[in-house]
Amino acid sequence: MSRNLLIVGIIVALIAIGSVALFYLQRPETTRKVVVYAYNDRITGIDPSVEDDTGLVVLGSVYEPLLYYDPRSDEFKPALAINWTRNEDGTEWVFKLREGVVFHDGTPFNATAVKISIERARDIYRSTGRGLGYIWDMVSTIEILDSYTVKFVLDYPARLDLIAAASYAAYIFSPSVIERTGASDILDGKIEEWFNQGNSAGTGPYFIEYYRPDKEVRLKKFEEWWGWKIVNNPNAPDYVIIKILTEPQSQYNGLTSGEVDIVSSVPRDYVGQLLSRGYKIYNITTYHNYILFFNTKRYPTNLKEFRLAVAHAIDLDELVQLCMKGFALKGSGMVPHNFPGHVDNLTYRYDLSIAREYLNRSGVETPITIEFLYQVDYEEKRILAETLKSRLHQLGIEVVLNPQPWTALKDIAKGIWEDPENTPHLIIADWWPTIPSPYDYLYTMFHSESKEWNYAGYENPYFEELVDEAWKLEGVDYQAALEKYYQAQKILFDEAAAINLWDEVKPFIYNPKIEIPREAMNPLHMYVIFFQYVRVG
Amino acid sequence: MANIRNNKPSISGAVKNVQKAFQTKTGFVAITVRAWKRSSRFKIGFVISSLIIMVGVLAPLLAPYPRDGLGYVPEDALQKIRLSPSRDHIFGTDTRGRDIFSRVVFGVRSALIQIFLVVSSSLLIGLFMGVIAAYYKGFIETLINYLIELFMSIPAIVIALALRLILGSGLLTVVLALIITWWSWYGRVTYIYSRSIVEMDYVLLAKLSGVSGLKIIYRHVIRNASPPVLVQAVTDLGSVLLEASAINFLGLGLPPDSPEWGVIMQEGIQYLSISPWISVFPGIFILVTALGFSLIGDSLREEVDPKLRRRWRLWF
Amino acid sequence: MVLAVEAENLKIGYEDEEVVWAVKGVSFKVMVGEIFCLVGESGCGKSTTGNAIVGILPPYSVTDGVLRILGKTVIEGNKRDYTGVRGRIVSYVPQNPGSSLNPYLTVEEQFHYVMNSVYEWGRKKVVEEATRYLRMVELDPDKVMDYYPHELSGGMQQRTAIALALSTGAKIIVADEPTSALDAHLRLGLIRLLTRLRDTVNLTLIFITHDLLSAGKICDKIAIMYSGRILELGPSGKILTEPLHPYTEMLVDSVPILGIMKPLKTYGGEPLTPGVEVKGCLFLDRCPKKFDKCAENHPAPKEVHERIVECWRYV
Amino acid sequence: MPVSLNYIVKRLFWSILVLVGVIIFSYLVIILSPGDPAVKWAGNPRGVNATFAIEAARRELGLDKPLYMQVFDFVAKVLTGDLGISIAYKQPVFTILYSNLAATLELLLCSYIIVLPIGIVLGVYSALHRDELIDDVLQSFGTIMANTPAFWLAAIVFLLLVSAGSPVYGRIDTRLALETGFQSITGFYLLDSILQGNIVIFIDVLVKLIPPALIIGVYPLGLSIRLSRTLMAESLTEDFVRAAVAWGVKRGRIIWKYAFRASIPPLVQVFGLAFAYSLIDAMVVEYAVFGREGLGRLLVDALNYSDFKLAIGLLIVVTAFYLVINTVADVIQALIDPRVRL
Repeated sequence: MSRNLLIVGIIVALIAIGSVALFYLQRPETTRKVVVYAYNDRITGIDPSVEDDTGLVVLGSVYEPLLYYDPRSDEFKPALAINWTRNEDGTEWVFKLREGVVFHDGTPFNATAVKISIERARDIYRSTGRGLGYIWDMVSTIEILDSYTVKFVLDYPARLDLIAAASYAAYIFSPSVIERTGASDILDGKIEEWFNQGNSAGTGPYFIEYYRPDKEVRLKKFEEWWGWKIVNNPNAPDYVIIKILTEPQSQYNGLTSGEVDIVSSVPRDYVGQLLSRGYKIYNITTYHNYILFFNTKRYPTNLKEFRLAVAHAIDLDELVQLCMKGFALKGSGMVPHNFPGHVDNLTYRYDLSIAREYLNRSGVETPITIEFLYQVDYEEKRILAETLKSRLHQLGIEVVLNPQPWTALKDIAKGIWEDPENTPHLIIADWWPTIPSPYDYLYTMFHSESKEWNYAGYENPYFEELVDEAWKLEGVDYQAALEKYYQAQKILFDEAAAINLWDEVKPFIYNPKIEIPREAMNPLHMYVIFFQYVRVG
Repeated sequence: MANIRNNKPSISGAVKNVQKAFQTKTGFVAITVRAWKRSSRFKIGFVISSLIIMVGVLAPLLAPYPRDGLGYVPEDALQKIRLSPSRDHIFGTDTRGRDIFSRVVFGVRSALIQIFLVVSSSLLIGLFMGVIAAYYKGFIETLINYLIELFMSIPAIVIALALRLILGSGLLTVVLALIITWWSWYGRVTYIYSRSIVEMDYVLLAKLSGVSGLKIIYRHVIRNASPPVLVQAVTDLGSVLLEASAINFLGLGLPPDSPEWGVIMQEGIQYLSISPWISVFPGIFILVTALGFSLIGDSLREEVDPKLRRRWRLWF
Repeated sequence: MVLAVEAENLKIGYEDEEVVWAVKGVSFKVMVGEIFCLVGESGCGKSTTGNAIVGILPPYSVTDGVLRILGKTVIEGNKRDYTGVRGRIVSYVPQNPGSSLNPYLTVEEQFHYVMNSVYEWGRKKVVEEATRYLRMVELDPDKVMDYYPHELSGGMQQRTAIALALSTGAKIIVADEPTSALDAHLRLGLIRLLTRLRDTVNLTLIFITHDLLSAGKICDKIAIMYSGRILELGPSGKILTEPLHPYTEMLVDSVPILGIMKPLKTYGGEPLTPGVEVKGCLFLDRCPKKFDKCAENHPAPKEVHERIVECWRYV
Repeated sequence: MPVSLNYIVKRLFWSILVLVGVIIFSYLVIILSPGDPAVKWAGNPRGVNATFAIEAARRELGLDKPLYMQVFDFVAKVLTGDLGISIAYKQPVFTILYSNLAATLELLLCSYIIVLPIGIVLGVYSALHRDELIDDVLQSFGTIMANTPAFWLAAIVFLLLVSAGSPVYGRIDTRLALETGFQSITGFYLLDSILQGNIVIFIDVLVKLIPPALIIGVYPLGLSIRLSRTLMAESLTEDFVRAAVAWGVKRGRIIWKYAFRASIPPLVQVFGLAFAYSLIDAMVVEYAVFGREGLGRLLVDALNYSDFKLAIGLLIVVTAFYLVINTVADVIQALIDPRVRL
């Protein structure tokens, strides 16, 4: 009996050892150039007109807008449009399109595609409120002048070049999808369904070969892409695998085991260690900022003095270290660094005596209890919440923590407009822009019309007027517009409706066997890596 | 051997029988006393559990940084981030510079509260349902058995998820999720024991002589069925802790800054390869506590079921 | 004459919270070719004694004294060693055939495991032999071999068990109430079979029964057990006709014996509860003929009229 | 205890009844918990189309109908495998659940296949050496194993693996899969790789599977060491074991073919329960520590996306899984007993 057991045991052990040895000896040589990119969130959808969230990471490589805009250098780069003109008051824009471009399905790119794509984004937003098509809100008609020329007629002046370079809702897809899906019109839900099944119909350098939004998205090089000649990168990856690894720890493991080449979010504490092990880093100052809203409709945060007291009790230097491990720039104003309209010196000074003075002036009796709503799955927000709770405790302000998943947080925070008394006093949210304009930040988060995102419940007619004027002025006098945006931010700062805590610096860590040049990332396109520029091996 | 040594007159037989009957009393206390006398496992378990309970009671005195223990981030957090275990912080510190030892010590309280709430409530519900089913029979019996089977089949963790989405995080979520599933086990055990008790002559007699149902249930059925169920409950204390901490570990239960072992481990898990102490120490406490209760439970069970207790020798 | 089984002051107890002695010191000898009966009420220790001979005392038992089987010491003090005894020298006809056959194996498989273990026989040879043994106990092999025990009737199970016991080829067979599940005609057949085997292959039989009558019919020697002691041991004819011990008398009086006309009597009283200690004679409580001395001690065995008796009246 | 076909039919019927009960229970959770059920079902939608989505959810649930009709419709829907589209994944809930269930199941099965024989052999050994030192050691080991929080052990093992320079993560090396042209058909990668003769992937998947499988196996290991000892101790005193001993059957055969054979039915039953319990361990370990796909990740996603549909889907699927395993265990237990008349 026991002898048989021993024999079986030995055989099993031998097989195990043998197979492991085989495994390490027989690892096939890499023949194809593959880049594995670990992304930290599920893909919420890949309809180029509707998607307003994490789908960007795929869309960015599969579709192209008319133009790209790099805020770091304030430069436009032609994409599907090669040049464009505008009339004097900025209400008519004519785009000349690139010729000889084909979609992934082989159909040619032309003006019709542009018209249909943009109208679909705009109209879906107009009819259902979904997506970010509001950026085309001012577009009244799109005229096809010839196959490769389109004319946009606007209701009011706007910087349509900036809008056309938006990271969402500005992608051009092939009109053939309407026919292929049997959709009745461009608004038909069948089209979205078709896209979300993992189909692509763009002009980008990669197309989707395999799509599992919860696991991985495999992109394959699109050989007919018009830009290969221009990019001239023979080492561009043949395949790109976007691997969904939500846990920072998993990203770390993937990178160190060599199965992943680029990681988007290892725990920040690990960065130093990884660099010392020879991994390379691409730090990008993002437009992703963390904003702490005060509920301006509920006692005691409806009192400006109380809000200022809290603002001065927050040690941003400490928080940037503690929460972001230094991977952030202290916030100033509402618009992040390097973004059009950013202003310096709109940062509250950390000084507890000032804070106490404001607290006295506010007349709020301490101890007082306030509630803090934050997103539970962000480690840095948890640290922030717990630290804030401990610090405000010194001022006699007790903070009750209310961690929620993102969707629940949105739901509760929006309640400020209907039921402010049951909405927490402090709400933290983070934001990244769709269009390269301060309007994106100031309107969406502080305008009383934007009930979806204005978690402060902030209403200030003077501020709103300034922002609205600035937006319309952008198409006419950009500098004057920026000045108005500055004034608007000054108002927010003085009133302390919200605090811009920090702008995130995103460290992308990657395996030294690949190369990521500067142009492979654009802070406007959050998390997107333009793989056509990446060099493998 | 004892009977050979014994030279008392023959009446001693009868006396002995009485003594024996007295000894084999099935009351919970009697069982416990006997287990203490007989089993070293019981003693080890008892010592562990008492120590843990003492730590829980004395937490504010034992914790060197009681405010850290309660979840507050210390003033000098930046200087204390992820310190490895040292004399000042024997279990090290976490990502917010908090003393892990203090957190873990306060965690004893959360653990005990969760265990107590879950087991006592489930026990009450389970005893009630089991006894009712056994006594009233017929449709009620089938219905309750169906409910028992139903709730037995649902793992607590998925209920915790649903509750977390509805109620938000908090003690109530994790405790309620566990109670919803846990009572069914006690219900079943109670039912099995009560059914045999209900069949017994004295219960039938009491029924025939018109004693009210509730009185019979209380006097005979509950009293006789409860010791084995209680033993089951003691055995379960550790499992409740394991499951509760798993729920908290996944973020389905207590809020993130709570001094709870699962929560602390969850915080530490992503720093595992650079600061393992954050997750390792709370886990040891979970293991030791669960082990303590389990040792007690096992020895008690041996007392209830003498078959488990016989000495043994290989015989062929 | 060769000694088949020899017990010297054999004590067997079961360990619970303390040791409960089921057999409190028995001595007896069984010769090869003899049919020996252990008779007594349930709980008197006769099955325990039988188990000790077969080597299936439960693991929590305690022993003392000596037990030898064909010269090999199997029990000495609390040491037990049955290597080469079980199945090869001693075999066993179990008390409850229903639970004594493995419910998960067919009869053929069970024959295979037994015979293969003892003789290392292959499947074919086993089937052949099994057929022979089944025929011996008047079973139709076709209706038994491929069946599971629960598919057989009680009598068939019993006979299968006997066939299995015989198939080991052991020379000493301990049969614990082997006839309890059998109809009268089968019982007779079985008894004939066993006696024939004794005659042909010189089998030694140790019969354990509560039934003095059937014991008297087939046995050469009878041992009357009570409360863990052998109260009387002797040739069966003598025991049945001239019982010496009051207990034997009691048993004899309560059964009809062929050829002797006598009124049947019944006696009251219950045997002692195991584990309860008694001072004085073990039979004291029920003895109709007790006197002062009986209350002091249990008597030592004494040889009287070709018999060994434990009673103060013969000391 | 002899059972019959009747018993099996009854058992199946009862399980289906319980499953229906669970579905009804989950429906009651949807409509009786605080908040508008339609809003919850639609995943707390917002914006202009919110009313549209809520109305769609209201129609999906049939909230305007009488309660019993709602319940009936819901049960019918679930039983036909339609729980709507997940909010987090924008795919049918059951599709997501299935593909992830396969991942978890593969892990669990492997875990049990590795661990059970070891645990049983140790338990039997322990029973045969009862009250000896080795017995004490094994049983203490079993008790400790059964009380070890799996997620903690996972952390420790993981730490060791990382410091040994071989971090285990994920379920499959995607790059390797791409290069060797591996395709998943059944969702069970081990099976798929064997079917495709893809030995490289098979080993890759296996190497990644074993550490979490062993950790999840800790509980069944402890349980089987303890349980098989108890059961063996009991069955060793069975009459037929004693008879076989008396007939001189060899020791190994008595242990395995007689005594152990009698312990199999209760073992199967208890492992049915344990398997379902291990599912929880698997959900915690696979995702939180080893970053594998599976039901555990769905759990966290359902939480992070307030995906109520997915949560309810998980509730139903996990429970159904539990029921299936236990029913199968009960039925197997009945079937392997030759006394069952079919």
